[in-house]
This record gives sequence, C-alpha cells and structure tokens, in this order.
Amino acid sequence: MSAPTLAGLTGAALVGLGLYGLLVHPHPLRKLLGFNLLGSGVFLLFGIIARKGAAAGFAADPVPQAMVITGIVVAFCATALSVALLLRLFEAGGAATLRPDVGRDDSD
Amino acid sequence: MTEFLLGAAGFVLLTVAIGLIRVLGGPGNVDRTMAVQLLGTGGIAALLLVAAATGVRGAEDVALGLALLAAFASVAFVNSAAPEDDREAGRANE
Amino acid sequence: MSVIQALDISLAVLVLAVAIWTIVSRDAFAAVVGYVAYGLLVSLVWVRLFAVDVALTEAAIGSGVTGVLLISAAVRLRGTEAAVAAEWPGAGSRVLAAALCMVVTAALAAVVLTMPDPGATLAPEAARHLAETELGNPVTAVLMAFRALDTLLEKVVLFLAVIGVWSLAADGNWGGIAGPRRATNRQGALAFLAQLLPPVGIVVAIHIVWIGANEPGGAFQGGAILAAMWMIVIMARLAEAPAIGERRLRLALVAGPAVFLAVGLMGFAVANAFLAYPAGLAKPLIVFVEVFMTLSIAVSLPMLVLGPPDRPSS
Amino acid sequence: MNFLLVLSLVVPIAGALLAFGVGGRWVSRIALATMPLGLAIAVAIAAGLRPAGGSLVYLLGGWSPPLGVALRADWLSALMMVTTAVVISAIGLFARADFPAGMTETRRSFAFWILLLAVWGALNTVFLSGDLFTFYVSLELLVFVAVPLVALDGRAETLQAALRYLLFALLGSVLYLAGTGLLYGAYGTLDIGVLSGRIRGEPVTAVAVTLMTVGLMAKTALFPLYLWLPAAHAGAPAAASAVLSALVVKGSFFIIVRLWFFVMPGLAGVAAPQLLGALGAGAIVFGSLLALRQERLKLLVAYSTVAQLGYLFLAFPLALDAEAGRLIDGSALIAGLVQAASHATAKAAMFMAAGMIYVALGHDRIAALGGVVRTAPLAALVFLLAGVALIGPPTSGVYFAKTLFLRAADSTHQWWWSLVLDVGGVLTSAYLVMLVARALAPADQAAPSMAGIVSGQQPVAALALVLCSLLLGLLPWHAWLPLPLAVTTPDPLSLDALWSLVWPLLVGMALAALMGRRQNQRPLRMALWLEQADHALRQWPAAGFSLLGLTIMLGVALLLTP
Repeated sequence: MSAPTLAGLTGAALVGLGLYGLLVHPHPLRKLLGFNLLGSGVFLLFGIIARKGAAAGFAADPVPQAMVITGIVVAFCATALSVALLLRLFEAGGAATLRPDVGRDDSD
Repeated sequence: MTEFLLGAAGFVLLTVAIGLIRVLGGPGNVDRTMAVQLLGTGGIAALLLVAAATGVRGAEDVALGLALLAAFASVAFVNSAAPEDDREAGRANE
Repeated sequence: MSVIQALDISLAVLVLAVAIWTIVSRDAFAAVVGYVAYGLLVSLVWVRLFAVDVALTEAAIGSGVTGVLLISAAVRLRGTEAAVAAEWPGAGSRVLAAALCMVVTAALAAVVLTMPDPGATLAPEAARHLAETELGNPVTAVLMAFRALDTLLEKVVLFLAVIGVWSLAADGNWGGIAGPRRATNRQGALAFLAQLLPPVGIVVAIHIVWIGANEPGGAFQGGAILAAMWMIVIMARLAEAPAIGERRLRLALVAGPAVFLAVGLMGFAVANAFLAYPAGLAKPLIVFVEVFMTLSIAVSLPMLVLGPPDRPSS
Repeated sequence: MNFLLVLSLVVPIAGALLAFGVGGRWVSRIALATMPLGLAIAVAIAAGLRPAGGSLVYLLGGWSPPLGVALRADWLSALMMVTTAVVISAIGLFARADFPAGMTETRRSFAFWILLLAVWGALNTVFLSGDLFTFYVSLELLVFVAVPLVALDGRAETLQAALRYLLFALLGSVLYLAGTGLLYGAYGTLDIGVLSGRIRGEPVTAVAVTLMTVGLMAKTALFPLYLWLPAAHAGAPAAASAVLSALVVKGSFFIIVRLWFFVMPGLAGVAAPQLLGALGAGAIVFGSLLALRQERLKLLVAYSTVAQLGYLFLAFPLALDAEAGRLIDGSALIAGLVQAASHATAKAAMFMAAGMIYVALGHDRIAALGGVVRTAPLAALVFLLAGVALIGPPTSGVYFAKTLFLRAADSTHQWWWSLVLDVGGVLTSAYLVMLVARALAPADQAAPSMAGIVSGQQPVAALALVLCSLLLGLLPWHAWLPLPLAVTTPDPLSLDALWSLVWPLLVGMALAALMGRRQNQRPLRMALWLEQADHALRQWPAAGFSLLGLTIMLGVALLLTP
C-alpha cells in the first residue's frame, strides 16, 4: 500500500474517531479535541488528493496544500474562541457543562 | 544508504513509541509533559532522516520549527502548572 | 515489504494510537498532551506526503500553539471532569454512535481506496502560471495570487477571532491587559529559557518568512514562531502582556489584512483586476504584504492564546 | 460595472478593519456611514442584472477558473444581497440606541458594530462566490461573527448557548470541507461552473454531497439539527438576534441551493429532495407547535425561526422535474428564495419588536404580556404585522412564495406539499392568535418596575422592515427572474381572498386553545410529548444521532440514484 493511500485511510479513521469524540464526549474540552482530530483527518484526505495530483514537476498539487494551510489556521482560531468561551463559562457559572438548563421550560 | 537512513528513522520512531506508552500513562502531569519533549527530539530526528532519504526539500525548516515549539509547549506547561499559592502571592504583591 | 512501507505503516499506527488515546483517556490533561504528541506525528506524515509547507504549519499551529492553548485550558479546568462525567450517554448509545461513526469512516475509506492515481490536479495549471507570480514556491503562489481572496478572508477570520475572544471580557475590564494575571517570579530556568530562545526563534522566523517565496515557508509559519517567542517572554514574566486598548497593538492586528486589501485594491489601477499584481512587481509586492501579515499573525496568536482582558490597565 | 461585485464585499470588510483601527466613538459612525454605501452597491448590482436572467462575473486577480477564483452575480445573488443590505441598514438604525457611541469605548458597542459590518461582508461573499472553498472560508467568517454576537450579553446561559452553537457549527464546517476536498480530488476544480460540467453520478460525488449537505443543514439548524438555535437566538441582544435569525442561517441555506441547483442539478434523484422536503415539513410542524408551548416571547420567536426555515427546504422536492430527472431553477426555487427574503425582513422586525417589548415591560414572559398594547403600542403593532407577514396576506412576499409553491406542487403532482403549506399557515396563525389574546388581556396588577423607554428610532426601523416584507409580493419580479412569472394579486376584498385569510385564523384559534399554555390546566399529553422530544433533541447525544442518521440516510438516497 502506498504512503498516500495509507495516509488517506488514516485520515478516514481519524474522521470517525473525531466525530465520535465530538458527538459523544460530554466535556467541552474533549469535544474540542475531537473536533481537532476530525479536522486533521479531513486535512489528511486533502493530503492524499494533493499527493495523487503530483504533476508538472511538483511532488504534490499545491492547491489542496494551500487549502489545508488555510484550514489549519481557521481550525486554530476556532479552537481559541472555543477555549475562551469555555473558560469564561466556567468562571461565570462554575461549571463546564453543555447540557441545556434542565427544567427552565419544562418545570411544569 | 537510503535504506539505512529509513531504518534509523524507524528505530528512532520505535523508541519514541515505547517511550510514549510509558510517559502518557503518567502518573503525574510532569511525566506526561515529558512525552512532548520526547517526541520533540525523537520526531525531529525521524523527520530529518526521512526527509534526507526521500529527498524532500525544506524539511530542515520544519525541524527547526518543531524544536522551537516543543520547547515552547514545555514552557507553557511549567507556566500553567505553577502552584496556586505562588499565583496568589503574585496577586497580593501587585 | 520495503523499509519505507514498514515505516509508513508504523507511523500510521502510532498516529492512530495517540489519537485513540486522546479520545479515550480519562484525564483531560493527559488527553491534551496526547494531542500535542499527535500533532508532532502528523507533521511527519505531511513530510511523507511531500507537503512541507503543511508540515510546517501543522508543527507550528496544529501542535505548537494549539497545544499550549489547550494545555493551559486543561490546567484551568481541573476538577470539572467529575461533574460532567455524569452526562456520559449509556453504553448502548455509545456503541451505536461508534457504529455510525464507523459507517462514515468506511465510506471515506472506500473513496480513498477507489481514488484514481494519478488523480485530478491543478498542478500543471499552477506550474504554467507560476512564472507570472515571480515566485518559486507554488503553494505561496496559490495562497498569495491564484486564490488570494481566500487568504485575505482567512486573515479576516483571524481578526474576527481576536474580536470574539476580546468580546468575552467583563465590561469593566475593556481596554485592559490581555490574559489572566501572572505571578511575578522572574527567577529560574523559565526566565533563562525566555531569554535564550527568542533571539534564535526570531532569526528562524524571519528565515522562514523570507524563503517562503521560493521554498517551503511563509507568513503564517514564520508569524506563528514569532508569536510563540513573544508568548514565552510573557509567560516568563519578562514582559507584560499588552493592553487591548493600545493603539499600536490594534494597528499591528489589522496591518496584515489592511495592507493586503490595499495592495489588492491597487490592482484595480495598476494591474486591471482586484488582487492582481503588476508585471515585474509581483514578487516584491507579495513579500511586502507577507511582512505585514507576519506582523499581524505574530500579534494575533498571542491575543487568542492569552484570552480576554482580565483586569483594567493601570 | 463588474467591479461592484468586489466592492460589495470589500467595503464592509474595509469598514470593519478601519473601525477596529480607529476605535472609540468612531466605530459606530464608520459602521453607519458604510450602510448607505453598501445599500447603493447592492442596488446597483441588482440594477445591472436587469435584462432578466443575466449574470455578472469578476475574475479575481485576473486568474480564470479552475486555477483562479471567480465572483458571480445572478438573480439569486441580487435578491439576497439587496435583502441583506436592507435588513442590515435597518438593524443599524435600530441598534444605534442599544449600542451607543459614548465618549469611552465600550465592549458591547465596539464588538457589535464591527461584527455587523463583518457579517455583511461574509454574506456578500457567500452570495457572490463561485467557488466551493471560498464558500468554506465565508461560512467560517459567519461562525466567527455569529458566536460573539450570541455571547454579547455575557450571562452564563448565553455563553453556554454560544459554545454549543460554536461546536455544532464547526462540526458542520468540517463536514462541508471534507466534501469539498473529495469533489476537488475527483474533478480537479472547485469552481461551480466548471464543476457542474464535469460532475458525474459516482459514489465519491454521493459521499461528498452528503457530507457537505449535512454540514450545511447543521449550520442552518434544519430540523432535527436545531439543538443550538433556540437558546442562541433567544439569548442574544435584540439587534443581534435579528442578524442571526434573519441573515446568518440563510447563508448556509444559500450554499445548499448553490450546491444542489447549480453544481449537481441532474444528480439529485428523487429520494434525496423528498428527504430534504420532509425535514422541512418536520421543521414547520414541530417548530410551530413548540413555539406555542414557549413561556418567553424571544424563545417563541426563535422556535418560529426553526419552523420558517422548513419552508425553504420545500423548494427541493418541488423543483424536481421527474421526467428530466433534474432540479429546475424555476418557480419553486424562486419561491424558496422569496420566502427567505420575506422571512429575513419579517423576522428581523419581529426580534426587534420582541426586544422593544422586553424593554417596555421589563420582561418578556408571554403569560404577563397583558397591557402591552398600552405600554408599547408601536412595538406590539410591529410584532403583529410581522406575524401577519409570516402568515402571508395577498400583497406579501410569503403569499407570492406560497402561490408559486402551490403551483409547483400542482404541476408536479405532489399534493402532500400543499397540505404541508396549509398546515404551516394554520400553525403560524395559531401562535399569533395566542399572542394577540395574551396581549389584549388586562394588565397585571403589579406595576412593571424594571421598565425602560424605547428610543424613537427603533419602531421606525422595525416598521420599515415589516412593510418591506408585507409589500414584497408587489415587486415587479419578472424583470429579474429567469422565467416569466405572473402571480396576480387577488382583490384583497374579494370573498376568496378573505376566506383564505380567515380560515387559517379560525383553525389556528382552535389549535392555540388546545395546545397553548394555560394556567390551572393540565396540558394535552401530546404537548408534553412534544416538549420531551424537543428537550431530547437539544441534547448532544440525540443531536449527534440525528446528524449521523441523516448522513447515512442522505448518503444512501444519493448512492442509489441512478
């Protein structure tokens, strides 16, 4: 199996793992880790596409590479904003849960 | 020569893997932070070996970046893991 | 099986193992450390995919700065895990969720395995027009010329992220000093490291920005390293974090997108299209824009990691 | 002429950067000064598209696709851009009182005005982009605008709502990005025009389109993926809620439209559009019934958004030409977009009215709305008119859209969608009738203590928007749309027109009486089930299952398409 295919399969597996972490793990920080794994799996899919697009003397297609760089930057910004929100939520409410306030509109 | 470089990279990666198993398990957070240092050094070695063997240009800069940022991660750990009372003292001082 | 294949497979196994660790580990801090290790390993994978620019970005952002951000968050959120643990869905739900996620993975794996080789590509197009950009690095050409709008908008994303983080401040702290208060201990190894590393880091960062035009590297990777150096200095308490009301800070934050936008608008007049560069001046203009983008990145990243202002400026 | 496309996104973004650089009192001035400019640009672009069915193209940097990125304006872009410009300008006018420019810079007003400009730039990018990856970046721009707006008040519950929104929206973006990458890998381009010529009905297309569509549905909060919407839209300040509910969710909807109608119109098959329509129908019924069960006015309006978003997705099954086997960008799509524009104007006004009522009464508990007609007569009037606009009297955009939808349902022999439309009208009437009944009740004895005073400009801005929505049906649409359309406005005093207005109100009254909240009375068991289902769907595990299940259903539907 070639290196790009292997990387692509790793990416596919990471997408599943990240998705599971993001959807199932209750702690927001761990959801965020899941999101980052998911994103990085998607980027690896771009990586295999770039590598299989090697042509014209380039070892990899530059267009998907550029998109991944943009994607990594955006993912970082997203992580930073989430962390800031989470820490602020923790300070304001003393808890770090995403469960919607039970009973506010179901109390009766 | 290529095979030798790759073999060496594989060996480094193997030691890193074994180290990771030991280190990620803890028990303390300091132990775990060592995992990052371990990979910082081991990863750079493996990276340079692989790059040399496969003829990837520009990998030296990745190695430089990794070296700086692995150190940076440790700094962040030391910084955020500073004992609470130290912080309280700081608060009182200012 | 050749040596390189064995190496690729063990690398993939290692990446997946660390990724699984970050999901299943009980302790949030351990998971975050696992994630930092994961980022380092993934940048190795990127080198294997001959995408050195991406490897550099992943090393700098994906594991470096993100790692620091998450490590400090994990430390500050110590003790919140026990309360949240009660919200775990039941075992049946978890198995079902895992099965559904596996379906997604299987679909993607099938796509990967049936992907044609060589696949569709824009590399020949990029190669044909590379000379017009006067650059040697095709990735930089895509980022700064062919798809310049996306890069410009990405810088606006970064700018908005800073506003988003700042907007979480308490009202009374607006304009104050970014980030939580730090103790004033100036002694020790940390301070020494913070004096030792930055000179090296600054040189490396300038090198990476400069060669970005022709070799792997560029504004973001260089800017990220500069940002890391500044953060080390702040963390070691050798310098105070800036107040977010400071004019200089604000100008530095918008310099990158603003200069990019201005040069792009200049294209209307001198190169008959928005975001076009006049012939013969493309490379100098691109480097000019990249210098300001590096500055903005080097200032934005620490703002994002430090968090909203926590106290009024004196 | 074509350079206007560039200006329409550059002007608001440059305004945001400038406002940030200058700071202080200038932030709101720069934002307000940008508004007439942006409005003029949007109108000029729309005017430039006047020979119906035309389009404008701008090649950025002079690079042509597939390597470069192109901006394209057509009638969809023009309609949405003008709507956005009008709504943003009205919100700007409305927000002047809530986010004043004082001598010292304040956090709320600094962030709000810059974000308002940024959301404009992001939306114009969405409407003009001809490139799938530029869509991704602009989607992210929208996230980074919307989340801080939700959290602007800084209370713990709004912070939590913002975090839930952020995480779910990020998930949506990543899924969208994955699909984009797969399409690029398969066809070597991201340009919509080039891609539509190359795309084929292969498994990779099915997987990519599934991931992208589900990601975008999560961002549009299409039922059942709305876990983040009620708390986020109800918790933000009124002006911000108006931006979020009227505009931001339309951005991701617009990209779904671009993807299905302009990238792969021939590959949608029969099952997948029906599935999208069914989710829309689910949203209409579920969202409206839940709106009836809310205790707070802003939550009611938010659930009404969940319901109204459902209408937009009826465009997919109704646009399907079964014989040709493709989605036609004809009257059903026009109906969908006019519905989007009508909802944008009416809902923005509704949130403004809810905000003014909150200020006037000091609370927004529906049970204690009595006397609002005297305390805040203008706000109550705007709210009522906005509700009427959503039901759709003959001059309104909603009526125009509904007529086209019904006509499409008729001509494609899909009677069930007409039924959905009728039920939707009845349900909308139901919560409006319930609110009117509450508002006309005598005032509470306890005098409102926290009450404030609504500034004079605010009702004017809201009223202007509501009138836009109410009169949208009278616009000479045929000048812009790609096909000749004649929706004759019936004589509003004719018996038919009156009856079509009265019967939903009557049935709505009955429903409101049955399902609404009343004191000292046990609610129907069905109402309790609904609330439990809603509560479950707003939890992460259930939302996750819905998302994964939808992914698999849509994927199977697309894979099985011949």
